[in-house]
Amino acid sequence: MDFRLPPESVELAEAVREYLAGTHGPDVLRRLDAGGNRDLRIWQGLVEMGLTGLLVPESEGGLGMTLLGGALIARECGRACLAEPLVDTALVAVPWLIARGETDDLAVIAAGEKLVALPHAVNPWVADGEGEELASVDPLRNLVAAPEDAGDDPLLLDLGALMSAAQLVGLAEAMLDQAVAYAQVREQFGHAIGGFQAIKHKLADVAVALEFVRPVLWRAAQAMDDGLTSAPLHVSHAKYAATDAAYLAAESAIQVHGAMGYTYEVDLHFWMKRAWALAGAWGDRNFHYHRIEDAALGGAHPLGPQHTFA
Amino acid sequence: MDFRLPPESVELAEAVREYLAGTHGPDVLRRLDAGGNRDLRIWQGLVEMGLTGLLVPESEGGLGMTLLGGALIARECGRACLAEPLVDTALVAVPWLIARGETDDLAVIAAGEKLVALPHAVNPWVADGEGEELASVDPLRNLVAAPEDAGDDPLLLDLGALMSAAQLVGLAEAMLDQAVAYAQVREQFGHAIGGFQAIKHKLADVAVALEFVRPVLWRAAQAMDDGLTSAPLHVSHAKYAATDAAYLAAESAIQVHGAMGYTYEVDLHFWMKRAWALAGAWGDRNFHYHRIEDAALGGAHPLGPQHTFA
Amino acid sequence: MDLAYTPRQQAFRQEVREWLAAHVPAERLVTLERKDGFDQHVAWERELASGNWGMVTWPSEYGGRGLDLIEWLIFEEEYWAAGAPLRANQNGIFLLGPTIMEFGSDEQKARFLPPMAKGEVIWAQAWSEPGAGSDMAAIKTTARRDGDHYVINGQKTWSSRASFADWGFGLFRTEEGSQRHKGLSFLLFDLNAPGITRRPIRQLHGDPGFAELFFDEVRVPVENRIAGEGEGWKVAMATAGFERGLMLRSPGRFQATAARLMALLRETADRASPGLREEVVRLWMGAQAYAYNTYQVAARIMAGGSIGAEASLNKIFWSELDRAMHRAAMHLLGPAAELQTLPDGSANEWLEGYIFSLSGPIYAGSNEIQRNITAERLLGLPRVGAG
Amino acid sequence: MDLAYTPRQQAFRQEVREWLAAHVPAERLVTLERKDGFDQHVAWERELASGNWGMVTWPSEYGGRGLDLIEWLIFEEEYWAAGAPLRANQNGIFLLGPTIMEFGSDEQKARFLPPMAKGEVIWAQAWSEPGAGSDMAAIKTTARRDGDHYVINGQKTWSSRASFADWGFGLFRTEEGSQRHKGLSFLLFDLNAPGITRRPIRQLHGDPGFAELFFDEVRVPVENRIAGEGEGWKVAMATAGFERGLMLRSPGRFQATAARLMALLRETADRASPGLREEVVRLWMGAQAYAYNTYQVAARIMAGGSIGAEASLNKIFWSELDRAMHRAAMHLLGPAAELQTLPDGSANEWLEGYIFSLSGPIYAGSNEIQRNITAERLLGLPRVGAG
Repeated sequence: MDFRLPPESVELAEAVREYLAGTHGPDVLRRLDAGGNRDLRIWQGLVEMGLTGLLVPESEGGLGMTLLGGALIARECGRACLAEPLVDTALVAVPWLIARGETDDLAVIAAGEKLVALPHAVNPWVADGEGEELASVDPLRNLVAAPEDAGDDPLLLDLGALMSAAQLVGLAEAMLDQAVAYAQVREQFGHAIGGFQAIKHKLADVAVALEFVRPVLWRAAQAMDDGLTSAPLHVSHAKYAATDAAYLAAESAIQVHGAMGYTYEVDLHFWMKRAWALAGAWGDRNFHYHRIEDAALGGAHPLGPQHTFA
Repeated sequence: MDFRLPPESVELAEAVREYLAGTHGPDVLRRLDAGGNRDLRIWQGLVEMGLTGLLVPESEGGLGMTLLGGALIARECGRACLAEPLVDTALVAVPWLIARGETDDLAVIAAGEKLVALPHAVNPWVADGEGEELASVDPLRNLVAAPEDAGDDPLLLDLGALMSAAQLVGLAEAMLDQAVAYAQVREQFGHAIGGFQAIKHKLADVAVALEFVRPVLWRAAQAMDDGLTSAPLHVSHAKYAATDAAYLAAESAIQVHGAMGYTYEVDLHFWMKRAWALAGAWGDRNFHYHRIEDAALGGAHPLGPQHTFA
Repeated sequence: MDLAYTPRQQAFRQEVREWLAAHVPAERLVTLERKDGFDQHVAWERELASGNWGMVTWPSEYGGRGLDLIEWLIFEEEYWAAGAPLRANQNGIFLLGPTIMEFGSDEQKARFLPPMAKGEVIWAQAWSEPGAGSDMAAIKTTARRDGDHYVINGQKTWSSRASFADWGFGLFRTEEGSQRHKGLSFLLFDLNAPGITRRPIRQLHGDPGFAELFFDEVRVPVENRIAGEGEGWKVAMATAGFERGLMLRSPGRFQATAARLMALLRETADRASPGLREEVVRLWMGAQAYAYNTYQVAARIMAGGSIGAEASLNKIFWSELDRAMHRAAMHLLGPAAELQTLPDGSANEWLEGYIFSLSGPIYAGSNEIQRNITAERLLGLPRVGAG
Repeated sequence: MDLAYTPRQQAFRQEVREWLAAHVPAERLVTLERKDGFDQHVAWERELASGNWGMVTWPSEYGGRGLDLIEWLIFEEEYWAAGAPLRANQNGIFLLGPTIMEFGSDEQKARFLPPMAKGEVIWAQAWSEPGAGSDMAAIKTTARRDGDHYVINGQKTWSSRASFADWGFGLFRTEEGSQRHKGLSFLLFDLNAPGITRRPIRQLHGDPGFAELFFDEVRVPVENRIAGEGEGWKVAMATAGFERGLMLRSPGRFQATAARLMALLRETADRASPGLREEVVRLWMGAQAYAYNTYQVAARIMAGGSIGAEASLNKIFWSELDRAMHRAAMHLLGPAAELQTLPDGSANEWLEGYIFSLSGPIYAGSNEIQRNITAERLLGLPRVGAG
């Protein structure tokens, strides 16, 4: 029993965070929004860091990491508001293909030469797929209408939900950071507004919410890595809680920014929009609530402190 | 269309408020708690103000007021944390007896010489009735076990719920007042704690909640006076909202009082306990929620701005 | 208390309902935060005015019907029930109009009110400056007296409607070196006057709903000042009171939203989480409570009362109710919430409305400021330095 | 990350479970806030100590088992799952014990720790004073040096367990005229020493859970001082850190409450409102999240890390979770919530628990203080005067 995150995954996540902070700032998001939405140079950078092969076995040219390690990277993608379809391809499709024994394309995927856009019956769209275009509130999301024959594989759903939850946590963390940074410098009534308790306590509430979502996320990822039968419950817990934390972070951050937060000029809106989009992706709040209720209240999942890791 | 409270009812309520503030302070509650729970002198004072005959027709020696006027007095009973069974007898039982045409006892009730403790299937107890005693968290509540054959008359339920809601509003108002008074004088870090935004905003939230419960209460009372078929919906709205406001006021007030609020020495606990008791009386939060949902979501009650007073 | 409408009120409701049924555009207008949509909304204002429906409570001499607040509420109820468009004229008829009626001279009333009622002149507000948002007394933009003119220099921001409107109103520092609430005057100015540069601010959804205004030696006649020189703060506080108080957000708007939300819940009831279900019913109750409260305040005002700091309670309540209703809709829509066009082909008004609702707790005095006002003026808690 | 227990850990769990099954009193004890109940709880402490279960993480030389934090968590999980009594010894084993281990001399460790572990000496805390609650640095009670003794004069309040405990610990002003955090020392004192008057404070439910302490020339040997003279604030902050941090509220307690709450929901599911239903499930999720978080912190501490200002996040979360769980239970119970004995004849533990839960956001540093700490130390927001 050791709830520490694997040091090598944490180190990689930190490297990715630094890399994205340096190369993928709000200016890049603005440029992509002005035209193109995707940029092969960004993608190539991710490939060069090995991220497309993160979950691909080492035998196929990948890093062979766990889903927990993948969730740590998905969180960084959320934090940076990365729009490239890295998560869907490398962190959702790859482990699903591996689980199905469909390993033919893994090396090509790891090399960054193939994107896999998987439809699922729970989503009315496919992200970065092909077909009739749909307009999302998130200008950097490329959606097309879902095919009518999309399957409803439960493992695929859990992978998508887990990685969406991880991105939502990263998005929420970034929104909190932006609000804190603004509150430190914006002055009203002769003081930085971050000195007022109304602002302090609002942001403290976001910090509390995030502190108690992160371990749920890691526990869900580990439950999937361990193949626990209870993994869907834990994934749903993570997605549900991450959704609420992201909404809370977004509403709190825009309130702290005041009218500035309502502009395109401030960066915040990119993160808010991504959060609203991912909140409904791979099972919305209702869907995941019902899975939790069915398991926990329905009696399939044992309750009580002695069953913490059931 | 005129949503003003009737001036004569408001005047009477103000007179009752002053009278109770002068004769029925926390010292009286402490004395009653130390022994006796009820005091004939208090009761006699209420009788002399005509309150036992508030809803009794003038022809029977009463004041012949409306339920709205009665709700204004019930709110004052809540504000003063009055324990005498005035509300149950004069504001719940009397109008019910009148509606049933059972008018024989009205003059005696108006004269303060008869209490009427009505059981109802929704309550597991009878307040100030006779039978096996039950211990309430509220030391000034006299409860006995309900008889097995208690009826479930819907009018009686609505009357009980309406007057409970009115008391809850008064209780909540009093708790807010107590918290404000404490916050004005208690100093920490060199300032009255009421100067800190954390305290200000907490109490402002209670003020907001109350501001938007009071008109719901008056509207419910008027709907009963008018005999609207939608009256049960409005009563349930009032009880549900008043319950939440009272819980919020209690939790906020004790937090503002800090450790002092946790003592018997501070007056607050009498009000909190009454609020917790009345929250469950005459239909709890669940009961009233379901009535609201059935009517509003079920389609029986028309929705939309053009139906505000349906 | 009498909660029944009079026959006259019922007849008025019927008249409003019939007029709206015949005139409300069948197609939803383009957002008024874009030029084409703004023009559509201005056309609608003129259509309303043609039926004498611009502002029913205004005296008939200024283009109103001289009706009372109950009739105004009835009009609003029908207006929102009919799904009529947003009001491009809102800053004028709800904020500036009442301000001019209270503080303006007879000449000013005659000059400014009728074209306002007719939708001929659309007004923008210009309160905030880059350094003066919640702290409005920190205004720096100056209006220097030069004979029978003021000469304005400086900058305003978050000026709503200002990208496309005709005239603006705001507070300016007319006394050199004055501090805080002193030395400010309330001025009206032509947005097309020489020296004014409008820079539309792109909002988070991409449309320019408000603008920055740059003033470079802009000359404004002294007769455009409302009330005395240096009395601007008092006037602005009254205007802000109108804004937060009764007029800005009539209950009909929120009740219409609540009814739509309940309809959405019915459609999605088989998958809505139970908590979301109760939340929606609670929010409907909130919209009802807001309506009752407004009727109560209206009755008090009609009986000679006024709305003071309670306006802050109002503002907190409606803005957080509106945000919560739209948030609930986002959760009900689930995977479709992010789509600008819903699967049935309709525009995703819930998404647009959610984004707009996020501004509610910010504008017209942030809810943090409103909670301070509530605590200090209604509850009597002390003011302390930065707290 | 490895979320499976080792065979040794599983065996330990089994051992704890069996011992508790054999020893936990079948009858619920009387509340420890009354003398008779306190004595019952002290007897239980001694029973625990007899099995060497007083505090499993303490070194064996002081009466512990020298186990690690994971084993402590396992012990706590089984403890609360078994419905074992509250700990009369809590101030000692969770707060003062770790403080003495960190700051005490070898003599102090040998003198105070073993009787603490055995439940022979029950400790009360004595932090607050009438004018020093949230603002603990406002402490006024003095401890004047007189040879090899301090002489204490003044008053402490909200001293939990002090009505019936044996010894107390707290902060006293040992430097005359010193201000705020300076000149304070951390002293241990015999509650039966001459000059101490205990006045039990009647709590809102009627029982005297805490007490006021009056000190009139109370002589305390200098060797009862923990750490150096004037170093009291530093020591107290560490103690408060233990209180808010890992030890005060182990997750097992809240998970046991959550499981009981879920069972109550099952019993009342046919009448619970849908929002209350989701609220209960959410609260269960919250208790799980709190457990995961604690395991994560424990793992970090075992790897040489420490818990700092994050302890404030913890304290906010568990105290508001606990209150919300009990509030939900009150609503589920509905008309029975007010009854001290439920219709089935059992004591209404939910009511008792709700009342107790209201103290959670107040004690151990109010949640307002914790939110300030969170904002200033974790988020880096500025400290401003009164704000």
